[in-house]
Amino acid sequence: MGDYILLAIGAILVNNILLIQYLGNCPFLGTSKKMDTAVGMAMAVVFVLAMAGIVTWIFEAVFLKPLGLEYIRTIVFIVVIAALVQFVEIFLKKNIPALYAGLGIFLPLITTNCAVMGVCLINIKEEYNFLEMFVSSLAYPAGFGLALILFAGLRERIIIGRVPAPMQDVAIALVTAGFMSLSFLGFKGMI
Amino acid sequence: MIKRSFLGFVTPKLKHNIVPGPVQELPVPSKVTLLLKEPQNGGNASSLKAGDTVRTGQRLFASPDSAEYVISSVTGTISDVAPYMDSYGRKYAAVTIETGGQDDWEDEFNKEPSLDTALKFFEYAPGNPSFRPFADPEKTIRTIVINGMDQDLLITANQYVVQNEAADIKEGVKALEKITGADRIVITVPENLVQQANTTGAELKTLSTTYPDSLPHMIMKNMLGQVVSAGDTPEDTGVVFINAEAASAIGAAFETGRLRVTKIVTVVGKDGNTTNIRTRIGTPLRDILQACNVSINERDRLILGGPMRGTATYSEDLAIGPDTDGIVVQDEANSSQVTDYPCINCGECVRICPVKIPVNMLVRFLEARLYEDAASMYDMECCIECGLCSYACISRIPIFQYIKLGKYELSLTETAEAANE
Amino acid sequence: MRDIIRMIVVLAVLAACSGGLLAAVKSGTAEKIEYQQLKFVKGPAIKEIMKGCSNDPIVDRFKIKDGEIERGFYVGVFDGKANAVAYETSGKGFGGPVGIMVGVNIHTDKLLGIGVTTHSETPGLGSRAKDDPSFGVQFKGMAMNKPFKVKTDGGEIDAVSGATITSKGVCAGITQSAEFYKKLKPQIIEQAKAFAK
Amino acid sequence: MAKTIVQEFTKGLWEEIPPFRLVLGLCPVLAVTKTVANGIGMGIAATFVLVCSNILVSALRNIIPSKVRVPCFIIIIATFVVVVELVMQAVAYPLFLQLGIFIPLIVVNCIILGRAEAFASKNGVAASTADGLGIGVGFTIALGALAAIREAFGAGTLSVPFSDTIVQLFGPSFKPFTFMVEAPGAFVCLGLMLGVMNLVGKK
Amino acid sequence: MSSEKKLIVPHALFPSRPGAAGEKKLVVAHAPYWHDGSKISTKNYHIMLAALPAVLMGISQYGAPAVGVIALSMACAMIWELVWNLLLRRPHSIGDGSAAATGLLLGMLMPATAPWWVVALGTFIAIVVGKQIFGGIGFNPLNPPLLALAMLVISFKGIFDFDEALRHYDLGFAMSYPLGQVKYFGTAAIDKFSVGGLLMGQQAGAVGSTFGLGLIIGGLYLIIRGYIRWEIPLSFLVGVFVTALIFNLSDPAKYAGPFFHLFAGYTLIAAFFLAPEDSSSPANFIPMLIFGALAGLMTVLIRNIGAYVDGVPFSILLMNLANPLLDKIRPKAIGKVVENA
Ligand SMILES: Cc1cc2nc3c(=O)[nH]c(=O)nc-3n(C[C@H](O)[C@H](O)[C@H](O)COP(=O)(O)O)c2cc1C
Ligand SMILES: Cc1cc2nc3c(=O)[nH]c(=O)nc-3n(C[C@H](O)[C@H](O)[C@H](O)COP(=O)(O)O)c2cc1C
Ligand SMILES: Cc1cc2nc3c(=O)[nH]c(=O)nc-3n(C[C@H](O)[C@H](O)[C@H](O)COP(=O)(O)O)c2cc1C
Ligand SMILES: Cc1cc2nc3c(=O)[nH]c(=O)nc-3n(C[C@H](O)[C@@H](O)[C@H](O)CO)c2cc1C
Ligand code: SF4
Ligand code: SF4
Ligand code: SF4
Ligand code: SF4
Ligand code: FES
Repeated sequence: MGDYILLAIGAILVNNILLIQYLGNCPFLGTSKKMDTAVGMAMAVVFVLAMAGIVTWIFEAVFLKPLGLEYIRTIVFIVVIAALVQFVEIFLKKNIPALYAGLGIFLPLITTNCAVMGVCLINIKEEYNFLEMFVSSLAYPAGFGLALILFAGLRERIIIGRVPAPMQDVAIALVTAGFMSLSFLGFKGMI
Repeated sequence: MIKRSFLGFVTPKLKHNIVPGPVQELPVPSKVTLLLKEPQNGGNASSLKAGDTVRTGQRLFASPDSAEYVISSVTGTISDVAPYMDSYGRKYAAVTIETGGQDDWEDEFNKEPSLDTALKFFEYAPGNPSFRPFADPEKTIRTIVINGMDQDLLITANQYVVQNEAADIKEGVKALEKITGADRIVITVPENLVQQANTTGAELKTLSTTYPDSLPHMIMKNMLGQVVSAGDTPEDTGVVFINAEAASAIGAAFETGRLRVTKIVTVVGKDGNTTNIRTRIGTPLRDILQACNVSINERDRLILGGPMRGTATYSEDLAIGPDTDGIVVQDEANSSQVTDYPCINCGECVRICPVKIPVNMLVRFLEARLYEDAASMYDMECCIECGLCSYACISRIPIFQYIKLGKYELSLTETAEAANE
Repeated sequence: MRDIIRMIVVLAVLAACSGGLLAAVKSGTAEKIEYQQLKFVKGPAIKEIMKGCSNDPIVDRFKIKDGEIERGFYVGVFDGKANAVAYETSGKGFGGPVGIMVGVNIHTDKLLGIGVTTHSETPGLGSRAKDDPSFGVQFKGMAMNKPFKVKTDGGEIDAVSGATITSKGVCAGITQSAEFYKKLKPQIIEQAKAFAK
Repeated sequence: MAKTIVQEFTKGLWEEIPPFRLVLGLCPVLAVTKTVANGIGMGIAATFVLVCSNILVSALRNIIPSKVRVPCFIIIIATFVVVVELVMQAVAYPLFLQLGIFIPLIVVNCIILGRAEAFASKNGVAASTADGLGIGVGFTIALGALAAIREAFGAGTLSVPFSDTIVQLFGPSFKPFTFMVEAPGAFVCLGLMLGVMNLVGKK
Repeated sequence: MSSEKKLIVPHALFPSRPGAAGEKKLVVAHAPYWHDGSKISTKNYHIMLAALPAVLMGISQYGAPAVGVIALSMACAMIWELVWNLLLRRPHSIGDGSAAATGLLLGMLMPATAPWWVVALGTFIAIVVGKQIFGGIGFNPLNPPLLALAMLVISFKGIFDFDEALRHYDLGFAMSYPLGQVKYFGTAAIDKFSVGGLLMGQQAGAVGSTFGLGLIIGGLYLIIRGYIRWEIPLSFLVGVFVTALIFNLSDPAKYAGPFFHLFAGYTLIAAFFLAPEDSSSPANFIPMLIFGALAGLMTVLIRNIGAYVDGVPFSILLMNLANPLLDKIRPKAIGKVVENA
């Protein structure tokens, strides 16, 4: 039990996927201008990653590893994730329209998101067992969501401020992200 | 100017002056200027021409079919009718009357207390009461509050009235009951005027002397236990506020048969000395300042109203209106200055705001001209316009001005939207 | 209908071509990749251990099946004789498994040296077990017949200061490896002979 | 007006240089620019995939049904990514170790899919090649420049790509400002670079 | 103050001016016409005044190098501010004292032996990267001196290792850095520090952050004068105390007691001079308490189980990140209409 909690804390704070591992920066910058969007994106990533983590892990365990096909892991994973996102989109549209309305526009963006693919690859690289994989597939996106929401809060204030013209928008957002990353170094060594 | 105290961690309390001085009567001025609201239909002031003679107490109309009127406060000849616009963009006709000789009273005023009478004769009474909410079929007004406390610091005009004209107020209360049929008439006064207020026959409520407890919204909340929703007026909640001076003027009118055409004004000089004077409505500021021995120089400020909520004006030639309770003159050294520094998030405004508005955030949105967000996320419409946030702002941001501008701009877009529908 | 068939055909052909291309590239590079992996991951440790040998131990390697597991051994040729092997084992460190390359003189059963290959220890603490030569050097010449222990556990090894956990892990890993080394020793000697000279 | 092949190439070097003008594909930019060698290596790998996929997508653009367009692009891109992975392991293993999972992640790099979708699927092979090459070289230059700044301040060195040479820039008493090569330094440095580019671009 | 200008607004909405000829020019502005007289420069001068006792103690201990660090830090900070304003053609803002305050505080966080270029680099980060590129005063999302300190600490470990840096000083007390001692050698190593000694500055450390008593006096002065609010310092110190106590009870040999944590390292300067910095800390009551308490908690967590010797820079920066979210916890404005209620 304790190990899993440590794994989760590690994934959320210490090795925060965005701020320490640099995965998923495009949606991080793209969906953080407004708090509502940030919350939507955060939820979508948690949702998709939990499923993608499981599915890709099973693919690895059932097909790739036994057949010695690890070298085409990249191609299999991306196809699996793309198909999964499509499927989830169709499923939500039909069956849970409320959730679809909330997450809908974010789902296609997620297909080409380093964070999803990255965590699936980390799960394999770290040789996690099923439970560890599951914890990691929830905790990493939770860390993504935490960083995204904090960032959106900061950005909402910065955008209405008096940022000098050349630094506006992405430039200042990157510097702010750097400051967040610096602050998160404080968690270093805690697990 | 009240400076921050040494013990800066205590939230500052701004106290009203509560000892109204004696009143100095001013002679009838040689001319008066009355501001007559332009009729809704935009017609010219066709009924009034230079050269017309008017009598004291006479109702002056812009045009024969207009409902807007002013009451002439003197007898004399109209010398000028000029267009005029106030700082809120409302248009008026400025009617200047040269006084000549004795007062010649117009006796059109009949003594029957009825809503019709009130609408016809009291809309320009000193203290500027309004009876229109009673005539509005969409509003049910149950309560009238006679405010015996002045709404700005330093000013003691209404307190003077409670102290010295309680009998007139008593008559006013009776008349108001008849005119409006309100169930409840309340008078609010500071502790030291309780004795006088008790004789007026209205239900007594004692107010604290801390600003802004005398503002209608605060009285509603603290005294009547009713909260006015954001953007609404007390009338929407069924309460009409009338200044003590107006109540007294109404009472006196029914008692004497003559409309009151004088106004009590608290004049505050540069040295902070205050004088109360009584003068005709429409008296130019210049005459009043001269009578009070207040000199005014280049770059001084001349403020109609009090230091927190008044309106600085550009000319001594402007005149007092029925709602002018105070005149404040500030010299340059004592004037507060605004800067273009941004909010540094010190939170002084948040702590001082009587209605708990997150002013630190509000001001950022206003500065960025995001008025709709300011209203929906940061409670702009809750502001009761007390001015305390600007008073305390360490960055000296004109917050109060931003808020008023924001409300104004928002109302423009709202009316534009309503028009498009 | 024709659309759907076309879609399926295009996708299938594309996937097939991709598979074919990749299989070709894979088989073309397999050998090189394996060599590169050995060279850069294990190579440094092996080289350090086998300092002075006359062959390239990464090339001269063989595998022995130990039950389920296949173990790789790298042969060091000294003075024309294949009298040393290196193999990899692992111990549990502070941040996860620590890979350890162990070199043994197959005649004397004494350690030629050890080296850390892979680890995820804290930089500056546990990582010193790899980077600081004074830790590994202690093992040189020690006999394989008794457990390796750090001094606090009554052994002879000075732990890396501030990283006792890592140090204990390394000791435990080597101690464990002694077991399969003993078990496989006959085969090792047999196979190693092939590389002499 | 259609651009010439040369213009298709040069636009990637300044006008549309990623990730400054096209704010996409940020993850590798941040992650692999600790040293110039890594940055350039990554840039070349991405350029290879970009050019190959652009060529193939453009060549097949009339065959691929539009409904399965994106899956096809993904398969094509992923194939070349795996090729890069395998080749890099075979010839530049240390670089492969340094770049880690960012090599497989080229597959989700928004730039590459973006070019396939926005350019190659609508233009001829020659133009697509020029476009891919231009964007790729621009990307490589950007990575190299960012990496040079970070490495110079953060380590006091410049590493030469594809060799073991590391140039010491400062004297022995220099103490590196290692913040620059840590995670936060990447963000801050890229942000400031972007600001400077905006400033220069304005003039 | 050059940038404080009078608002003389032409009254554009008055198309006609009755009797406009030959009158005096009066100043028209908007209500209110009173102000409590506070201004940013006054506040910053008082912050610097309050920091003076701690700075003087540092100077008396470390002599000329300490003067050098403080003076250079303030000068560099003001120069960067000036250069920025000149480059961007913005109104000059040196006069508001903010740059000087930032320089002073950053100087107080550095060891007396810090080389000149560390000071120059640090003030550049604080003023330009930490504040000006966000729009200047009031817009910095994080505390500028702490931001600079954090970047410097992770980069130049040797310079900020106080044991190493201050080796050559002999001031008549144990010249070692208490937080380093307890982190590497356990509580047995800190017997040489008494609470009284720590309060009087008998510890190795940064120029302006060792003299606990001086910092407390300065902090109380700022609280009484209303330049900082009591909520953040108090909740921060309580957060440190409680967390340290819990750790201490769990393993007294490994984790130092609460009073040690209160008076060692950067705790006190953080409580009174860094955490309450305006633009990066909340303005509402409950958020201030949460902000302080969590920053205190994080400080001790990092000290006890994290990788860094002193947790102050990171804990406060982390809470700065949460500031915009925290400040959304606020009382309902009176009259606010809650939809769908
Ligand atoms: C941030 C941090 C990182 C650590 N990394 C390691 C490590 O890599 N290896 C290790 O053995 N112990 C590590 N430790 C654990 C402690 O150093 C532990 O006290 C030590 O292993 C005990 O050994 P000692 O008796 O030599 O101090 C780490 C502790 C912290 C706080
Ligand atoms: C803004 C600024 C930043 C500097 N950053 C560094 C640095 O990161 N590392 C360093 O060793 N010197 C730095 N320097 C200092 C000089 O470049 C130079 O290294 C120093 O004078 C070396 O002096 P020394 O050799 O006498 O120690 C910096 C100087 C300035 C003005
Ligand atoms: C140590 C100290 C130094 C000060 N130095 C200055 C100064 O150089 N310039 C200044 O305008 N105010 C300075 N002040 C602030 C003044 O004391 C005073 O509070 C402030 O200027 C009041 O501003 P006002 O009188 O212009 O409203 C200083 C305050 C302190 C405590
Ligand atoms: C306790 C306290 C700490 C402060 N710390 C800083 C600081 O670190 N940096 C700074 O620029 N201003 C600081 N200020 C100044 C204050 O935030 C405000 O007057 C600045 O001018 C805004 O940056 C501080 C103010 C207070 C009350
Ligand atoms: S004027 Fe300012 S202090 Fe007064 S109610 Fe409005 S926001 Fe609050
Ligand atoms: S008082 Fe002024 S500076 Fe302070 S928070 Fe309010 S608006 Fe901002
Ligand atoms: S700024 Fe505000 S108060 Fe002034 S005139 Fe405009 S709306 Fe009215
Ligand atoms: S004071 Fe009022 S009328 Fe005059 S310019 Fe300002 S907003 Fe306009
Ligand atoms: S490169 Fe776009 S999310 Fe990582």
